[in-house]
Amino acid sequence: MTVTVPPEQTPAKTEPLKPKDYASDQEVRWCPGCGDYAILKATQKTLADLQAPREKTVFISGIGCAARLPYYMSTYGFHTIHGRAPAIATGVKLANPELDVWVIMGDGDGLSIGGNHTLHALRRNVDLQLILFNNEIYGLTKGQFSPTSRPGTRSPSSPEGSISEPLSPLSFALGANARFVARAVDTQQSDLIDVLKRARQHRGASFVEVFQNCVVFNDGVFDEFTDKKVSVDMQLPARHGEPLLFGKEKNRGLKIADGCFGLEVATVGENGVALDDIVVHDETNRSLAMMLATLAPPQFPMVVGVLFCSPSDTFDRQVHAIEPVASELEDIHSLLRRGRTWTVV
Amino acid sequence: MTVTVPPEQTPAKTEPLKPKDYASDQEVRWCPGCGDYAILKATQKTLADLQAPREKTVFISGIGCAARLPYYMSTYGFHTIHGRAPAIATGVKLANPELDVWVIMGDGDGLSIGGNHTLHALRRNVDLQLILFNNEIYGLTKGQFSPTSRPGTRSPSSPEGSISEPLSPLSFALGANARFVARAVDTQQSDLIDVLKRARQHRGASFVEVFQNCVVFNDGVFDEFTDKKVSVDMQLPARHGEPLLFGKEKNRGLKIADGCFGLEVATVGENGVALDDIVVHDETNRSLAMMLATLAPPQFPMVVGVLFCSPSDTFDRQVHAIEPVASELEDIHSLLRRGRTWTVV
Amino acid sequence: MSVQTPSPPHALQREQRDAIVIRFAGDSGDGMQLTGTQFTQETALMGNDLATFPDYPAEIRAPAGTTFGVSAFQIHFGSTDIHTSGDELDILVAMNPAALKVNLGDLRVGGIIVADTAAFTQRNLSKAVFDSNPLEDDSLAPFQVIKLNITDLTKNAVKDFGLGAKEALRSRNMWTLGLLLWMSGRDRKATIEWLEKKFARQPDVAKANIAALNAGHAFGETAEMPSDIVVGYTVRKADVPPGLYRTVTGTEALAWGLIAGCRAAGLRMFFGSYPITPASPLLHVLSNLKRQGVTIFQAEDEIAAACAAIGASFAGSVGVTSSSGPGIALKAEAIGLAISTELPLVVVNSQRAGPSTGLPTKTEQSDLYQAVYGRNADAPVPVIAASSPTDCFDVAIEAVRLATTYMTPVYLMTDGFLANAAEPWLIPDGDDLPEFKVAKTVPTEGFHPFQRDPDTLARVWPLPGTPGLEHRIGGLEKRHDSGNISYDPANHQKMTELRADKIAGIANDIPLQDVALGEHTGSVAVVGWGSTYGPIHQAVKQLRDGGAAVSHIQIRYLHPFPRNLGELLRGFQRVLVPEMNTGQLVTMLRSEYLVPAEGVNKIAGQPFKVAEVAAAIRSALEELQ
Amino acid sequence: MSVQTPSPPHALQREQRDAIVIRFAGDSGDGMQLTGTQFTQETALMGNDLATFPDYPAEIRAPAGTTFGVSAFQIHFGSTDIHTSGDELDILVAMNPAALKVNLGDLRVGGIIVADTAAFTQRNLSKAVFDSNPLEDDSLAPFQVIKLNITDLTKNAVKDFGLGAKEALRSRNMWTLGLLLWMSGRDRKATIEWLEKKFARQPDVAKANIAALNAGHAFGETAEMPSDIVVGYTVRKADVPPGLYRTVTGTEALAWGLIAGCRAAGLRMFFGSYPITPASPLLHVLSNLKRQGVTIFQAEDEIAAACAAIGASFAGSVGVTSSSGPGIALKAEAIGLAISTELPLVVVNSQRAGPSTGLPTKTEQSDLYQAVYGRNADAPVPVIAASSPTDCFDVAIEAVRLATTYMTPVYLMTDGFLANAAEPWLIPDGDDLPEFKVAKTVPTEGFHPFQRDPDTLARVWPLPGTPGLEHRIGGLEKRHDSGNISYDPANHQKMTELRADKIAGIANDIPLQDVALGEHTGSVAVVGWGSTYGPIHQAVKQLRDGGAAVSHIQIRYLHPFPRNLGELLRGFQRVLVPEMNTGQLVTMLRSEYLVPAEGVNKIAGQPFKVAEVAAAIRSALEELQ
Ligand SMILES: Cc1ncc(C[n+]2csc(CCOP(=O)(O)OP(=O)(O)O)c2C)c(N)n1
Ligand SMILES: Cc1ncc(C[n+]2csc(CCOP(=O)(O)OP(=O)(O)O)c2C)c(N)n1
Ligand code: SF4
Ligand code: SF4
Ligand SMILES: [Mg+2]
Ligand SMILES: [Mg+2]
Repeated sequence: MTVTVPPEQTPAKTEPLKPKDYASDQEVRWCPGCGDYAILKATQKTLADLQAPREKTVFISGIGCAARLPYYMSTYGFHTIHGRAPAIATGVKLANPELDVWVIMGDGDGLSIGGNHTLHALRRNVDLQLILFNNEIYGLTKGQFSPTSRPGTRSPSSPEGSISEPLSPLSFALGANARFVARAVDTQQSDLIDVLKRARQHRGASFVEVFQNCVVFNDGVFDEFTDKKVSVDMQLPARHGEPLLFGKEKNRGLKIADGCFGLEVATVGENGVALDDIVVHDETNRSLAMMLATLAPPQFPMVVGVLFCSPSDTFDRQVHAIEPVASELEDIHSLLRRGRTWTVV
Repeated sequence: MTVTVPPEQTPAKTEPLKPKDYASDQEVRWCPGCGDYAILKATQKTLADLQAPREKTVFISGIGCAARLPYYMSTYGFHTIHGRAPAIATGVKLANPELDVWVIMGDGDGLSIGGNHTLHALRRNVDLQLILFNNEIYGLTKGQFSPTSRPGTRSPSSPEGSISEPLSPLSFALGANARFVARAVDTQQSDLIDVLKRARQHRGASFVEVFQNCVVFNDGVFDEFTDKKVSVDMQLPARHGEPLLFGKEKNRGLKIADGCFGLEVATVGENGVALDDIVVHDETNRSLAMMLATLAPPQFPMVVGVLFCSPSDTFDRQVHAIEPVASELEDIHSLLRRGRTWTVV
Repeated sequence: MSVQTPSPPHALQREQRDAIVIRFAGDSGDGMQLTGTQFTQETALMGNDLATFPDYPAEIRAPAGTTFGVSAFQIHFGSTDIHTSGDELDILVAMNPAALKVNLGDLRVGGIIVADTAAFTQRNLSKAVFDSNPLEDDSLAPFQVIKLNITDLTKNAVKDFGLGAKEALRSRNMWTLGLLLWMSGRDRKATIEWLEKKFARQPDVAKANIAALNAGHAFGETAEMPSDIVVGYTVRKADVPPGLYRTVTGTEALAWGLIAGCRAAGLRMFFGSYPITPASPLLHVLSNLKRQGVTIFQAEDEIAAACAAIGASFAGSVGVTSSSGPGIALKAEAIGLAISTELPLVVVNSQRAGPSTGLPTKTEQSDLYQAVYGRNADAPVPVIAASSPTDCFDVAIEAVRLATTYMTPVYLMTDGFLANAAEPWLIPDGDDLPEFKVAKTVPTEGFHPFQRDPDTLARVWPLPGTPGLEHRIGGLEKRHDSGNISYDPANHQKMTELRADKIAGIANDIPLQDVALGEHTGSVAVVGWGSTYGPIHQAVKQLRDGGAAVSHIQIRYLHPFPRNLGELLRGFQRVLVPEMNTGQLVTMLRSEYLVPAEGVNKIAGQPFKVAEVAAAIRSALEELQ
Repeated sequence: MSVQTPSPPHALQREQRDAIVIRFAGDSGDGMQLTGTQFTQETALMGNDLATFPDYPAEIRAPAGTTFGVSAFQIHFGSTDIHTSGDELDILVAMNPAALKVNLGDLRVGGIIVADTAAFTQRNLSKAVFDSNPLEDDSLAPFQVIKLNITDLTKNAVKDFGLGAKEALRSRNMWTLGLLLWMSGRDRKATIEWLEKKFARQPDVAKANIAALNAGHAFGETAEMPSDIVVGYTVRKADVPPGLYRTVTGTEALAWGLIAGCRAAGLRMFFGSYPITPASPLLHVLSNLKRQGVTIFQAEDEIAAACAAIGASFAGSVGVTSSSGPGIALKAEAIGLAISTELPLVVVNSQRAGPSTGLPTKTEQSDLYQAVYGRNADAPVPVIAASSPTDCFDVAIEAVRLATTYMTPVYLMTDGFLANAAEPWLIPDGDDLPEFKVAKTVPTEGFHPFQRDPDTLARVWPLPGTPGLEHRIGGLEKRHDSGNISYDPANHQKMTELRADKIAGIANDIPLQDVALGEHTGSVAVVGWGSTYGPIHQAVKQLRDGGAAVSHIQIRYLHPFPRNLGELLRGFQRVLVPEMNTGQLVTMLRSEYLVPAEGVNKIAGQPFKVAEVAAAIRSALEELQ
C-alpha cells in the first residue's frame, strides 16, 4: 500500500452516475424541513459532478441527526459513536489511503465530545473532508445548547439561557493548524457544492462549516444572514484574488482599520474609499483567514466560501512513505531470527 | 455561595509567608536538572510575593512529570488523572468560587489526551490559571513524541522521526477564544514570575505556556532561543503599549510586511525603517496576538510575555449569579408540594 | 366509598371495572404524550392507582404516517394496587393506520379500537403497509371498533376560533382526550386549567383546544356513540392510604430525592452531565431546580461531567453525574480516581438497550455488570437500584447517604422505563425525611487526609478553604498512615483490603433483605431488581392467588448484598431471576452464594409482561412436581 | 554433557549448583538493568534455562541514593526448568546502601552480598536511613559479605582511557558484571561485542567499559577474593530440547506473535496506541517493526487509538490497540461499537497495579473483571491470557485468529511482569506457524453486511474499495436479515442472542482444558491464569514431590471457558485460585460451575513467591485431613 491514487483514475463507468445513484435505498428520517436534507442533496450532487466512484467513497459519522447522513448514501458508510468519527476516519484512511473519506459531524459531535479528535485530525493533516453541520444545538437529544450556541440560548438544559461564549468553528480549526477552512449555508446549493468540491480536491484535512437550520429546536438562528431578503447584504463570498466585496451593489467591502490590526466595513466611493482600499482575498494567508473567521453580523457580514487553503504534505502519505509494499515484507521465519541466537544440539 | 471574594481579602497572616512556606514536606522527585524545579521555585515565589493564603489556593494536575508539582506545594492539591485536570478544576471552582485554582499540565496532558478539556475551560472562561509545562515530549512515560514535538523528533515511538506538524499551544488557545494568553521560559525566573502574577490577577481562564527543558528525553530543544548566548536576540518580550523591539541594542523589531497581513523583522535606522514603523504591542488585539503566537525562530524571535489579555465575565461568576445563598433555599417540604397535588381522606 | 363518575344526563349503562388499560397511539406529531399525561392527571385526581408507559420513536420527527414514527402512551389505572402499565390493552386509540398496525397486537380480544377514519387515507394505509383498509375489511372482527371522523369533528368544534387548518388539526388530540375521559368517567377540569395556563399568550389556541376537549366529551355524553358496544366504564377509587398525593415520573422523583439527600447531608449538590437518551430528562428537571442549591454543569463530554463532579466533591459539594450505558463507560476511569482518592460521587445510570448505541429510547437492565465489575483493578463500589418511579426518591436519598457516609462513588441504577413512567406518590412530610449531616473535619494534631472512622472506615473529608487542613491527594497508592505516595508492597495490599473492607462493611449499615410478597421459604423465589418489580410482583400475586408457594424478593442493594440474602435464597427449592438482560444479577447470586439461581431473560427493549413472568414461574413449579 | 565453565588457571573449588538467583541492585543511574540484561545474555548462551524480573522505580530518575530510587534486576538460572525469577536470592549485588536496605529482606540466610564500600558514605547511609554502617556493625552476620571498593577498582581499571571522573564511574556496573560473570562461571564475549557495537562512535568509552569488565573478571580469576567464603559456582547446562534459541521478553514475543498472526490471516496490521506504563514497550518494539506490514499510530488518547484501530478493521486491516487498565477503561465504549458492528479488534492489556494510577510500574492481574464484564449492555467478547514471556507469542497469534475468524474484539491479557520478564525461547520454524487466511467477501445476489457463516456465526467482512459491496454499518441495532436499522423488539432479542451465541460457540473451537502438572482428579486443583503460572507450577511440583495429590491447571481461555473445565474442577476436593487481585477468576468459576473455588490473593504489586503458593496449598491439604 503506497501513495494515494486519486479515485478519479479508476476505470470510469460507461453510464455517468447521477445524484440519485449516490442515494441508498433507506428512507430519509429527518424532521420535515430540516437543513440536513439540503446538505444531503448537495453532497450527492457533488459526488455526481465529480463522478466519484462509489466503491472508493466512505462516509464516517458520529452520532446525532447530522450523523445519520451515511445511511442515505449508496457509498460505503460507518455510523460510529458520538464524537469519534475523526479518529475512526483516520484509521480508515491509514489502512487504505486509496479511499476518499468524508467525516460528517454535528456541532456537539465534532466540537463538544469530539473536539479533541477534530483538533488532532486537523493538526496531523490527515486527508479527510471534515464537514461540520452546525445548527448551534443538540438536535437528536432534543435541543440542549451546544458549544456553538449563542449566549442566552434557552434550552431544556438552560431554561434561563445558556452561559459562556460560543466556539467559532473556523477560529478553532485555524488555531489547530488546519490547511483548508471553508464555510457554506445549507440552502445555498451551488455555493455549498462549490465548497464541497474544493474540500474534496484539497489533499489533506479540509474543514467545512455548514450553517444548518434545525427547524425544530433552533429554527432561524442564521436568518440574520441567510434570510433571502438580507443574504446579499449580510454574506461576503470570499474568492481568492478578488477584493472582499459584498452587498447588492457589490460596493461595500472590508478595509484595514487604521491604526490597529483589524478590518472595518467601508463603502467604495464613499468618504474617499477606493476599490484599492478593499482587501484582496488571499486564501493562503492564515492571519487574514483568522480575521475573516471572527467577523460576524450585525457589524460585519458573515464571510463564506474558502477562507483558507494552503496545502502541505499529508499525514497518511508520510506514514505510508516509510512502509514497504506487501511483496517486500521480510518473512516471519527470518524476522524471528534477527539478533543474537544460539543453538542447542 | 455568590461572587468570588479575591483571596487577598482574607485576614492577612501576621508573619508574611516566604517562598519556602509554600513548599510541602515532600521530597521533590524530578530528574536532577529538570526545568520543572525552576517552575516550582517561581510558583512558590509568586505566591509569596502575593501573600496568597495557602488554604484558599488549590493546585490541580493531571498525570506526568509536570503533574507532580502539587505534591510539592503546601497548599491544597489534587493529582488527578491524565488529561482531565481542567475538567476537575472547573468542578472545584464552581463548587467553591472563593478558591484560587491553578491547573498544572504537561504538553501531552493538556494538549493530547486533555486537549478537549483545555479547549472548553478556555472557551467557557472559567477563572483558572492553566499552566502548560511544554517540554515537547512525554517525559514520565520515557520520551515518546508529543503533539508539540517538532517534525522528525526521534523517540521510542518514532525511531525514524515523528510525522506531522506540531500544535502551537498559543494559537490553539487563541482559537479556543482564550482571554489571557502568555509565554515564559522555565529558567528566566523574574519574567516567569511576572507572567504568573499577571495570570493570577486575570479574572477568567489564563493560559500560560512555559518552555520547560526535559534534560533526559529532549534536552536543549529550546536552546535556539533560551540559550544565554542568544536569548536577547531570539526572544521578544511583549509589553503592552510598547513597540515590539528586541535584540542587544533593542533596535530590531516587528513591522507590518507590506502588501499582506503579516509581520517582518526590521532594524530601526536601517533602510528607512523608523521607530514608528515598529508595531506597538496591544495585548487587547486578538488578531495581533494570533500573529505573534505563530512567529518562531530562526526567521523570527520567540515572542514571550503576555501576548493577549482581554477580560470578560467569567463562567463561574455567571453560574453563581443565578444561584441563591443557602439561607434563601426553599425548604424541601414545600418544594415537593409544588404543582398539582390532591388529597385522599 | 362512592363512585366518582359525573352521572350522565341520560341513563347509559357503564361497565364497572377494577382496572383498565388504555393506549393512545398516533404520529410523533399528534401529541400523544401530552394526551396521555393529561389523562394521567385526571385519573390521579380521581383517586385511582395507576402506572404509565410512554413509548416514543428514536427519530426526533420521523416522517408522518410511518410505522417507525408512531408515538404511544399507555396508562393502566384501577381501584386495586397497580404495579405495571398493563399487559393487554382494553382500549386502543389509533390516530392513523401506522398506529393501528404497530399496536393492534397488544389489544385484548374484544377490546375497543377508537380510530380516526379521516386518517385512513390510501397514502397513509400504504405507508403503514396495509393492502386494504382494516376499518373496512373484516380483519378487526375480533375487536369492537369505534370509527369516528375525529378530524372533521375537531374542525367543527374549533371553527369559530379562526385558526389555520393546520393549527385546528392540532386539537385532534384534545377532542380524543375529551372522548376518552368521558368513556372512562373522568373529570376534565385539570386539563382545562392546564390548557389555559399553557396557552395564556395565545387565548384563541387555548379556547380552541378547550372547545375540542369539551366537544369530544360531549360527543360521548350526548350518546352519539354506537349503541351496540359497551363504551362507558366506571372504575372505583383505589383504596390507598390517606394523605397528599401527586403524580411523579421516575425522573422527577430522582431529582427531588437527590436534592433531599443533599439537604439531609447539609451540603450543596453539583450535577455534572452531558445529554444522552434516556438520561437527559434528569438534566432537564434539575436545570429547573437550580435555585434549590444545585449547581448544574453541562460538560463537553461524559468524562468532563464526571471529573467536574469529582472536583466539586473534593471542594465539598456532593458530586453527582448522570448518563446512560455508553456515557457511563466513558466515566469508568474517572470513577476509579474517586475510588482511589475516596471522594463521594453519585453515578446515576439510566439504562437503555445496547450494546453501543443500540436502541437509545428502549429500556434494558444490562449495565449491572458494568456497575459492579466495569473498572480497571480492584475497585469496589456500592450499587443500588430503584424499582419504581416513586422508589427513585428514596433510592436517591440513600445513594447520597452512602456516598457521603463512606466517602465513595455509588452507582444508582434506573432505566428508560422508570425515567419516563409515572405513578401517584404519597408525598412525604419534610420532617419525616432522613438526616445524615456530614461532620466538618477540623484541624487536629497529626492530621492527614486518610485518617479513617474506625466504624465506617471512611476517610475524613477536609475541605479546601480551611486553614490548617491543606493536603494533597491523588490516584497513586498512598500510605495508610500518612496519605503520602507509597510504593511499598505491603502497604498496597493493606490499602486494597481497606478499600474492599470499607465497601463490604456497608452490608452492616443497610436493612436485611425483606420479602416483597410471600413467605421466607417455599418452592420458588422470584428475585428481581430495578424496574422488573411491577411485572414480577403481579405475576407472583397471581400464582399465590392460585395457591403456589412462590415469593417475590426485590433487591435494592446489589453490591454489597444484604447480609441475610444467601440464607434467604437457600430457603427455596428454586430461584428464578427475571432480568431485562442476558443474565447478570443471576451470575452474581450464583458466585456469591453458590445457589443454582436461574435466569428468565427478556432483551427486547420492553418491560416484561406479567404473563411472561407468570409463565416462567409456572413451568418452574411444574418441573418441581 | 560437559560443564561449561572456562576452567580457572589455578584450582579454586567452585560449588556445583542446580540453580542460582542473583539480584543486581543499585541507583536508577547505576545501569543495573543493562547489567542484568547482559548477564542474561551470557547465561542464555551458556545453555542454562532462566527467568528474569526487572524492577525499576516509577520516577524517571529519582534522586540518587534514595530507597525509592533503587533499580533492580533479578535473574534465576539453572540446569533444570526455571519457571520463576526465584523466591530467595543467593547473591545480592548492592551498589549503595539504599539498594542493600530495600533488597536485603529477599536474601537467603547464608547468601552472598557484594557491596561497593565506596558508596557507603555517611550521606548515602542517612539517605537510606541506616543509623550505622551495616558493613561495619554486625547486622549482616547471617550473610556472607564481600566488601570491595568497586569504585576505586573501576577507576584504576579505566584510568588510561582519559575519561572524566563521572564517565569513569559509569563503568562500575561493567566491573561488577565482570566479577559476577566470573563468580558464576559465565563467559563475557557477548558483552564485549555488545559494548563495541553500542559505543562504536566513542571507542574510548567502549575500551574503558571492556577494561572494567575484564578487570572485574580478572579480580575473581586471580583470586583476590576473600578465601573464607565460597565465591565460585558452576551451573550445568539445562537439559532443553535441541534447536535454535534466543532470549525474549514478553513484549518482544507479543509483538512478533501479533505480526505472525496477521501474516497467518494474510492481512496488514494496524496498531493504534497511546503511551502508558507498562504497555509502552509494545508500542516501542512495534515502532521498530514498521517495515513488517505494521502501521503504527500513536493517537491523541486511548479512545482515538481504539477508534482508529476499529476504523482500520472496517477498512480491512487487523486493528490492534494496546494499553493498561486506565487506558483500557477509556476504550470500553469504542469496543462496544466493534462488538455491535462485529469488527475484528485485538485489545492488549498490560495490567498494572491499581485502582486509578495506582502503582504504574508494579504488576497485578486485577483487570479480568474489566475484560469480561466491563462494558455497557450485553457485550460478550473472548478473553485470553498469556502465562509466560514466550507464551505471549502463541497467545498473540491466537488472539488474531479469534478476532478475524469470529469478527469480534478479543482481549489479550498480559501484565507488567510478563512485559519485562525474559526467558530463552526455542524459535519456531516459520513453516510450523498456523495459517488462517481470511476469505475475501465477494458480491453476491442479496448481499448484506450481516450475512453469517452458519458454523462460526461470524458476519462477512466486505471491504471498502470493492465495487458491489457498498454498505453502511453502525452502532444502532440492525435487522438480522438485512443489516438495516431496526427497532423491532423481537429482532433485538434475536441479535443479542446471536452475538452471545457467536462468542459462546468459540468454546467449540479451542482446545479442551489440559492439566499443566498432575492428574485429572485429586485432592487440590490449583487453578491459575496469566503470569502466576511460574510460581504455581513450582509450588505444585514441590508438593507433588512430597507425594501430595495436587494438580496445576492453567487457564488460557478465560471467556468462554473450555468445554470440559467444569467437569475437570469437580474432580478435585478443593479448588484453589491464586491471583494477583482480590479474587476475580474465582468469582467467574463459582458462578459458571457452582464449584466452591477459593481464592489465594496477593495484591502487593509483585509476583507470588513459590513459597507463598506452596504454603496456601499445604494448609488446604491439612484442612482436608
Ligand atoms: C457517548 C455518548 N454521549 C452522548 C450521546 C447522546 N447524543 C447523541 S447525539 C448528541 C448530540 C447531538 O448534537 P449534534 O452533535 O450537534 O448533532 P445534531 O443532532 O445537532 O445534528 C448527543 C449528546 C451519545 N449517543 N453517546
Ligand atoms: C489514561 C492514561 N493514559 C496514559 C497514561 C500514561 N501517561 C502518564 S503521563 C503521560 C504523558 C506525559 O507527558 P506530558 O503530559 O507532556 O508530561 P511530562 O511528563 O512531559 O511533564 C502519559 C502518556 C496515563 N497515566 N493515563
Ligand atoms: S431535530 Fe433539528 S437537526 Fe434534527 S432532524 Fe430535526 S430539524 Fe433536523
Ligand atoms: S523526564 Fe524530563 S520532564 Fe520528567 S523529570 Fe526527568 S527531566 Fe524532568
Ligand atoms: Mg447540532
Ligand atoms: Mg511533556
